[in-house]
Amino acid sequence: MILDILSWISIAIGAFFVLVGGIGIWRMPDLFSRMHPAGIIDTAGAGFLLLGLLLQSGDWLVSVKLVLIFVFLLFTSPVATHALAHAALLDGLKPWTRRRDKARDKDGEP
Amino acid sequence: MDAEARQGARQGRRAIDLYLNIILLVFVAATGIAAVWLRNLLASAMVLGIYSLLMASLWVVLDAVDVAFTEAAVGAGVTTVLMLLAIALTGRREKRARSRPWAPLAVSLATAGLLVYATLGMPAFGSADAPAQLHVAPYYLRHGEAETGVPNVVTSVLASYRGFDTLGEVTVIFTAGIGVLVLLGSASRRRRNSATPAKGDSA
Amino acid sequence: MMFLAAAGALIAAMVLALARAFAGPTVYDRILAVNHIGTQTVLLIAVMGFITGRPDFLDISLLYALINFVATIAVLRYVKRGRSTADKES
Amino acid sequence: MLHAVGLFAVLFGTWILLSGHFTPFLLIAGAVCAALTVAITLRMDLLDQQRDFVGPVWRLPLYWLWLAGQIILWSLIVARQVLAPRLDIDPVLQRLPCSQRSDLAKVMYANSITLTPGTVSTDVGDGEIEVHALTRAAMEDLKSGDMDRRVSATEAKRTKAAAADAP
Repeated sequence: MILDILSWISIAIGAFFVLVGGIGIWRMPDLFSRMHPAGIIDTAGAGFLLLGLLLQSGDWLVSVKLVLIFVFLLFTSPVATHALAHAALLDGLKPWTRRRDKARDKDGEP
Repeated sequence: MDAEARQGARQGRRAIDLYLNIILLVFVAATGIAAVWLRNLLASAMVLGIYSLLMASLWVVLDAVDVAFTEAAVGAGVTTVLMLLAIALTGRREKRARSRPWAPLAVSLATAGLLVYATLGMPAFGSADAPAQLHVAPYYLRHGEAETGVPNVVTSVLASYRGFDTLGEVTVIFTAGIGVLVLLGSASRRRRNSATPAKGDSA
Repeated sequence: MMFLAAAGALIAAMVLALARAFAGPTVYDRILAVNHIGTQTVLLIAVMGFITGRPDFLDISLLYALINFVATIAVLRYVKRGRSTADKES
Repeated sequence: MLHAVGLFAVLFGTWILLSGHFTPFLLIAGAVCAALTVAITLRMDLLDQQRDFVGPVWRLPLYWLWLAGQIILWSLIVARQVLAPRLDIDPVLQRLPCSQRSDLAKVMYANSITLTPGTVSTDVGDGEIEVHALTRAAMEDLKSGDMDRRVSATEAKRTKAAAADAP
């Protein structure tokens, strides 16, 4: 019973973080600032969701697979994000800053 | 759990499946239209990757786990890379079509209509008395593991009962893969050998 | 019920990421969106496995987590070099 | 050789965990597949031969726990910024010094930075690392060097082999 409650709480927190990440991807002004909320999905969102599922699994093989999914995400997501940011910077994309917003110059591909 | 509760749970699950199907199909339609709509071919390739992921999720909802595997590996992985290679060899932007292609549109709409009409003649999804469930399927389910020693039914059917069939498929896929590699290899070699420096694809 | 709430949140986040993938404006925004739709699909399939009581769905989740990464890196390599990965490797 | 054996162990372990069946046929098939993969990896010369990553391994779980705490903390902070009615962000791009010597520790540091919401590493060079932060506060937190020190603490002491490898 306590396990159930704990897992519900964990899943709820995970769902909240996933939602926040989604909103952030839509709301932030440029690529670089979008990466930060997007990262929440991969770490806190996925972590709490999978933890909640883990508490519900009851089978060690299932638990191992859930942990493996999380470990894969933890290893791949920062590499992908880093590669993305690096590639975008090399391509000449300039990060959005407060000053540039006032200057109103736009960048990115037409 | 008593029978009544189990019945309720099953109905609830069916309702969830229905809603998930509807949502995912809407997503699939939206991505499909967007992929055609976008002029930037790179963006189209990205959107097609999403399309494959959504289709794979749809297969999972339909309980076709093995098809979902293939869709994820081939659709989202290999196809995206092949598309990018094709774009690298041609160009990033789609040319604006001059003529309005009414005839092809009519043909595709007619085909789509026929296909939808054909689905009306199919047995209901998952119905127990469909022809597919009556002949060899029960036999495979009952004797599959004992006869082949493979725990997964689908694997035992593919690799054992229809082994020759699968061998043929694998041969075709292997040949196609070699063909693609040869084509790409020769194209990139030609480009490297040509005196003009390969110009970037920034269009 | 909580599984359903999680699935709902994931689908809502997917809608937002889809919108970002369609809107762009740069290729990199789209890649970011694709990558995170991939992650959300992984989580959605895992949650769906628990809703329908078939935890073997987790195998697909695992596969997606890996393929998603490979696809993202392949795309980035192509975009970064302005030409294909085959150019370099063949 | 140690690397090859380690790779085989990891691959075979993954096979067992994912299959969940323990019949002799499937176990042998798994061993053969893992061995074949290792053989191909060796032939393609993909194995990393760097020797210096065997550090104080017992420190890693401690570091991961600390990192998990940081991730949750910064997730909440970034979540509040995302949900705020007016976007109150001030992104900065800056190069910071880093004290790791081995490539592996550098990768670990860069990935830790990226994993923590609010900061993303964008470039890793010799002795410095380029970071994009969502707010100045996130950048200041990183500048304090706390994470940098903790990652370096998990690194191996400089051995002869490592010194020869290092540029």
